[in-house]
Amino acid sequence: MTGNFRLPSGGRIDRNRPLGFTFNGRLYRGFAGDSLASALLANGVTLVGRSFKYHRPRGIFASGAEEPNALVQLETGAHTVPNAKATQVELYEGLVARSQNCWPTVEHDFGQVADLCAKILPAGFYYKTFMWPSSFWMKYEYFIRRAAGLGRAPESPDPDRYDKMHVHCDVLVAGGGPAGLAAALAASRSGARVILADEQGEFGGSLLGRRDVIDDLPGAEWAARMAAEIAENPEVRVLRRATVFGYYDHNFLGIVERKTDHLGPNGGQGMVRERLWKVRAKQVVLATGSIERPLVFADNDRPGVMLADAARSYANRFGTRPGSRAVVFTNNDGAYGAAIDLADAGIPIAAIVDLRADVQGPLPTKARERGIEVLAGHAIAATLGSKRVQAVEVMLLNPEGDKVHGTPRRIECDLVAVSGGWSPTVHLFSQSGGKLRYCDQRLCFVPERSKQVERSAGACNGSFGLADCLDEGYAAGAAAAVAVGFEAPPRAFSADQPGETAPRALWVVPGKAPVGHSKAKHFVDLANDVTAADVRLAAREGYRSVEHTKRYTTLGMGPDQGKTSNVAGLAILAESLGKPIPEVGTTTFRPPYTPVTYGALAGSDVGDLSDVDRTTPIHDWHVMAAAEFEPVGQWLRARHYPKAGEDMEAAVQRECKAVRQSLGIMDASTLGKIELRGPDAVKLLNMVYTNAWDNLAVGRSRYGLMLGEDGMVFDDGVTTRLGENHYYMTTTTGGAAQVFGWIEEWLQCEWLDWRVWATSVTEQWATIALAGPRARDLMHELCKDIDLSPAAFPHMAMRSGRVAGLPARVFRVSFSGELGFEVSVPSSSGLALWIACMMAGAKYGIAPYGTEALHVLRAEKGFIIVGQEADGTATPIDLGMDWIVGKKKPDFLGKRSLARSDMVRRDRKQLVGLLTKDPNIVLPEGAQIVDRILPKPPMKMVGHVTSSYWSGALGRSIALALVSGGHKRHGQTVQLPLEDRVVEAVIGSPVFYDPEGKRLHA
Amino acid sequence: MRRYSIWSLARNARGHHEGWTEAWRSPEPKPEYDVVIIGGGGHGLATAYYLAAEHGIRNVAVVERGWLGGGNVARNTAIIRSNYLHDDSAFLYDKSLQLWRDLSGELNFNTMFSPRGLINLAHDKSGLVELARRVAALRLNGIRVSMIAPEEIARRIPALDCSTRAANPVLGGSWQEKAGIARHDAVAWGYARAADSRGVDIVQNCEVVGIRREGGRIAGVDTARGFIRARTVAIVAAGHSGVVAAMAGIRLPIASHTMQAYVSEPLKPFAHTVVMSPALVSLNQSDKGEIVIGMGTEEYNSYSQQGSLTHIEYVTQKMLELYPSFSRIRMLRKWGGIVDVSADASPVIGKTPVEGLYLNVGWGTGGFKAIPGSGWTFAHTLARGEPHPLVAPFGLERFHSGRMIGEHGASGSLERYK
Amino acid sequence: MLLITCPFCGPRDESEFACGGEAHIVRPADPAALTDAQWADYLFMRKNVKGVHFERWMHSHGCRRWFNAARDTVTHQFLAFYKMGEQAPDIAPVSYTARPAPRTDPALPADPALHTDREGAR
Amino acid sequence: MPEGYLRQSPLASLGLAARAATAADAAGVTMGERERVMLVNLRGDGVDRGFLDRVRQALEVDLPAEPNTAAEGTRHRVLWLGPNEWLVVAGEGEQLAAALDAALAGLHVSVTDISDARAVIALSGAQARDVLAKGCPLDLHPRSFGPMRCAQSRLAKVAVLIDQRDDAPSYDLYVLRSQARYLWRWLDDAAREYAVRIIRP
Repeated sequence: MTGNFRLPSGGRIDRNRPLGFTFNGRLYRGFAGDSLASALLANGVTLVGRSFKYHRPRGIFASGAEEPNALVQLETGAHTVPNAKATQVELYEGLVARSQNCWPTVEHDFGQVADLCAKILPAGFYYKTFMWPSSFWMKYEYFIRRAAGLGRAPESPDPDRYDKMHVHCDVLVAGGGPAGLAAALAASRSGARVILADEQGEFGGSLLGRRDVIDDLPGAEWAARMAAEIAENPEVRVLRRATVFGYYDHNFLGIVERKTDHLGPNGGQGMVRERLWKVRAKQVVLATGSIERPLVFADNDRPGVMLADAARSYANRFGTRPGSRAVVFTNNDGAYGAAIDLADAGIPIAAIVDLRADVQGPLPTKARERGIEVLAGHAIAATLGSKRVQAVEVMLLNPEGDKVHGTPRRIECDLVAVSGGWSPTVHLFSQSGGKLRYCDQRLCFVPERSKQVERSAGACNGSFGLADCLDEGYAAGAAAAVAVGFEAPPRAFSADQPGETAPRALWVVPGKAPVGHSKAKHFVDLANDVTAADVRLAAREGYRSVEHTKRYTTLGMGPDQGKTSNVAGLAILAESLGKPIPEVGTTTFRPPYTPVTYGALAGSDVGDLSDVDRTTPIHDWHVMAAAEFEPVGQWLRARHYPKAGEDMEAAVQRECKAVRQSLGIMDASTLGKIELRGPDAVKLLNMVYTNAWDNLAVGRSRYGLMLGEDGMVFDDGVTTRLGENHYYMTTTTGGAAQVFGWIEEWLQCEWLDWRVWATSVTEQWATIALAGPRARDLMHELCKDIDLSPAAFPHMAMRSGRVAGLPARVFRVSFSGELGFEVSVPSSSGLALWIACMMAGAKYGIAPYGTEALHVLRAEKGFIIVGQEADGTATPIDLGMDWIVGKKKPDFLGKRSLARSDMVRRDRKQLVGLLTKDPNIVLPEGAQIVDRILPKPPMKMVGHVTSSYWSGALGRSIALALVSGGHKRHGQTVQLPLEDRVVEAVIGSPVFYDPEGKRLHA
Repeated sequence: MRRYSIWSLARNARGHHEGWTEAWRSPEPKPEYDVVIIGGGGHGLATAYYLAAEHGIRNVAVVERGWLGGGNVARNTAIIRSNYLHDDSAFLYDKSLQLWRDLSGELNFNTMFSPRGLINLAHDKSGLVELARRVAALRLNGIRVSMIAPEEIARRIPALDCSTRAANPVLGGSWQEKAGIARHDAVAWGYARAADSRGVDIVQNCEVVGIRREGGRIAGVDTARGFIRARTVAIVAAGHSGVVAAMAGIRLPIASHTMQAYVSEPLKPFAHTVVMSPALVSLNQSDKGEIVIGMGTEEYNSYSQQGSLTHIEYVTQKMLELYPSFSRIRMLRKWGGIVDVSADASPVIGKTPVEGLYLNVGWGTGGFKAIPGSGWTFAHTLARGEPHPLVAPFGLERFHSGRMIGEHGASGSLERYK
Repeated sequence: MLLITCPFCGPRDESEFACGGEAHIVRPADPAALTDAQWADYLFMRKNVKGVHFERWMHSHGCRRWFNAARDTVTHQFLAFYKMGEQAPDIAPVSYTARPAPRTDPALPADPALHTDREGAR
Repeated sequence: MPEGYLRQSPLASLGLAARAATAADAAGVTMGERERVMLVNLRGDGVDRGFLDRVRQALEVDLPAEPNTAAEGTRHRVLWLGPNEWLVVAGEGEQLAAALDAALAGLHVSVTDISDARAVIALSGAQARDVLAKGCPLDLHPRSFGPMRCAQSRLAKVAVLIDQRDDAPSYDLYVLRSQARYLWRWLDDAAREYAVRIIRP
């Protein structure tokens, strides 16, 4: 059914700016200022989607974030948005939307078969069946999954950008309705730094959809003026289309601002689509308004059943007729205001059906004066129609409210405007940790006790009248400003507020048959198709905690998060249990208030900016040399330098060969470097390393192992004594931050009186390792002021001088087992030193080598790598490094742990070398070792391979392994059952190459 | 217990579903039980069930501070797998996985165990080696897990960015076919109903406020509803295990942290396989169509179920690195649980220095999948007074001897122990 | 999203800090004299308080100083910040248990592992 | 060997000098790398009068005692880093570290040249504060931060030292050398919406 449902005049739409859009493939027209929902209604489109479980026809039910039904798939391709609420989508030219959860079309949906079987599909039906045979659940599940879900996920990368902004303020005002505007006005006039945020494109909140008057101005106009005044203040930040979605610890709040959605997919040229504001507020004013509740009555889900205030808003704000003949169904006075507005807009009100027997307030009187029939003490017992409501049947309600009687009176209508009262939007208050209280008079939860520095004002505080909202809002804004040291400004606005009489608490409106007995369904939660019978069933079956009931029935778990259903669901549960509502409790609200895109949560930290890639001063050279990189921590390190046609294996073998036979060069700048100064530096070294440091001479270096207090090796490195009380410590690349933090922690937390300063100099020095038999030859050319002879400059010594004309620290250390020098120069000169070495080294066939070759070279020497051999479970003894553990030292970090009973077990996993019987087989790292192959698992494992390579120098494969009791097992054969074969290997020493260390000391 | 089936559904439909009875009773606590289990979560209820079903010990109370199944069994990502590194863990979790298979039938309650397969991703060389080591060990322990190549991963998970330019390149992964997910609440309810029908008293809203001893042995527990005497008391209180143990004068190698998870709005099925990654803890799609993201823990000790936004931002960024097309999808709901993280990321199960007082705690972020196995072995432990062989290595003594069962890598938990 | 007051830099966002766990755990003066159980108590056993928790923080993205804080682990409210080496302030413990636990039996086992006193500021 | 290679600033490879605008076209933000700055990390006992006096003699400026403030001498700018830690900033050419070390000889101090360990990015302009706010949790509003104030914090994913130089506002951002390219990329992205002009500070 379509047609023109636009009112001839009125509304806040711009009739001079028509917009074309497409819904389910059909072209329609709306106006600027429309929401997708209002535009659909104006075109007479009332069937919008299908429900989650029963696939029942559904229309537009609300006008804001609380919408449970009208979820659409917005746009297509890369710009698509699943589950967009039609009530929150601002119309733009060319908008494309489709219904969800229906096949083949929303008009004729195959899934509707579920509605026919509804009788055997009560809440939790799936817990009671599909159990046999057990392996069949997956088959049932396949169909259940396809029937569930709503929209479709995008399949291509998002073309839009997102970002974030930290912001601090004195007062954050959440919500820009009457209370929020008043609060922001008060706070901004005081001079405070204020943020005002509202989820809509326009400030005013409830004022936009009603015909209130403030200070003799129409409400919406008053709102526009106030918003303009507030925005002019330079200390105020005004955010539209910005939802305060989360209230976290210590007055930290999240706001998501949608900057371009209202412009369409390509409308926001250059702008970010959404911005996440991260607010730290000294004071918060919550002015989040309230949400109307429906009544729970028979078949209350048919398209055409709509919240009364939403219907009113479609007429007043959007100039749209939500129907051509309406019945209003209510338990409170507020809906009479809606009825009057609808009538004034030219929509005939067939009747107002009021659950209360006695209806006397000023608003009902006004309605009666207009000749609207009021059926007090009546109820809608049935709705008729399928894809659109066509009529209702009204019957008398008994005083107890549990039965209808008399002859049903059929009233033709295509709109049922329903109101079950109002729920304050206490989500943010509850997220902040505030405690709620149930108010028996107003039939809703209101804030009771704050946990954080926040004030609720207006409807979210249970004060629904306009004058009260303005008063409370202004007072809250002023009080917040005063609390942070500003002076409260005077105030003045006036508004009328009709008195209201009490609403009637009737949580399930009886139908013609008892609830759950006929085909009629009393929906509590439209989004998840949860009925009153479902809630009662949960209570009957013992799911008595409200959390049990929610989980059993899925009440409130839909995309609307139960905004219109939570209170009624709770009340029905309480009724079933025979307890008052406060005893059954409420659920705690968690962020987000409304769904937030992952894009906004991630911000700009995607793509190129997703990670920090730390680069060395020589990085550009490696790039030019076409190096392959590997990440080590955040560093990018050259892994190998393939020449044309080389694969990694070939490149690594060539690089290793260069080091073993002539000269290799490596960028070692990423090593951690720490300067230690002070009289207690040696004391510190004695505690953090396992070996003794008292007798290290100035200009000499020593290798050290660092243990955690649990006795496990966590880092290693070489430390050099530079002066009397001055040491220079190096760490692994990955462990640099951890080691520096470790030293700082002990000095600051435990050894406060020790006189040592630790300063990280990792980034000050570029370090180049020269390794190979020709290393000294090259050094001779580049360095004239250091005596490089083995006697004058032995292994594990350090000298200062100039290398290639640059001021340098030169260390004789080696991780490759070859003669080696490590030259450190200030980082700015690192590239210059590298190039000088490359040029001078050309005659020796100098080859840059990467981390992969380094790993092979050190494994040939049996040197451990932290993270491979030392995997956090290995002690120095396990690694065969007892020689470095100072047994005479009274204490060092981790020492006591080494004496624990499990640490001295003989069958601990110990580091060994492993040679495969077939020298051509390179074992996979991580392979498990067994003593005996059994016909089938389980098999007792005795160890695993930690490192494994092809060794060019030895012409065969080598491996390091941790093997149970391995130190005493040299010479024994073990088995390695791989995926496709079993490999035999012999345990031996982990040092494969130059065990005497002659080359090192050359 | 009236059996559930399609026939009982149909029969009850005729009575408008008004004939269903309580799934479990709400009894007043008796003055004395053979066994009192502190904590009505998954592990506590499963323990009670197996005590009654396997060991004939029916005079059992499960005392629960709030509502049954309201702790971490209600606040997890429902992932079930057994691909752990150490033999000890692998055997225990695999026992659990075996019990999962027929659990719905055994409990006559559909736990919706859906073994849809699970992939662990490796994004760097060391991650790949770690996976290879785990897979090799699992294979030799008879647990079917295999390595899979990036091309195969890309085929199975089209939304995953497997390009070489990705921030977290996919270098490979492991595949466990029999892993999957289940409906988390159903597990607690199923055990509760089955235990209740065998005579176990499940006492909700009954907080334990003290533990009484006589000499060196347990005497019973003081609760908000009075003293309950028992010769055997078991602490199965997850996030609150430290609080309860302190009542007995015991300090544990455990810190409680908030762990968050969050879900998207419901979407039509598109992500079948469960994916775990060192960059992001876990991702799967529930039967309702929600994408469930597990997030790991907050850094500081906490007994609050409210987590921070920073953490969500961080995890979401990691998720978008892996799944770039997800950025227009929206987070619908998040939750937090209080997890008890032990020093080696493995549970602490067994005796305490107080005779008759037992522990089954420290499951941290990995407890859900273990519920059947934990309950089964722990019931044996309580019934015999000696640890079941599968849990013997998990005793408190290991922290004295140093025989740790480090599972930081495989548990998917960050190292949070300080 | 905690707001943490560094004793030097003032209130700063949580993201600038690293948490170091329970405070006032003093390293034993003579570890060799301890039993395995006593050493384990220092190494692993924690109070894991529900309520006022004394803990260490480091302003890792700021002045890089360690300091101590008292924080309620249920509400996340900070009750005190103080520098390393300063005495812990006297803060009444908060109980989140239903009602005070009744007297425990005086006949406690004399296992020192359960009752090592690690209190006292440094 | 080309002269430029002898001393390379952290962002040298971006060719910022060549990209620097000559005309003062409208831009909300200007950015550039401050090159050839001498930096010394100074550790010492901040309550020891002897130490403070000797530093004043050497630097002709008092070490700032107030956390997160800067002090400006004739030749040096000194930034507070911690209760016993400062950063001394000087122009090129000075043998600052060696001179200071000599001047403080005998005291328990640590004088460390870190000139090559940091990159200094100058960020200025009406929208500079907004650019920083995109990645930094500090409150940089004039009511709580201003010239002669400095603070260490987080910017995007890295640690940063922010030194406000004037009311423009202008900031010097100190970041680890290895992270400078990342931070530049991030700033460039964050400032894009305000129009960026590259300058040579």
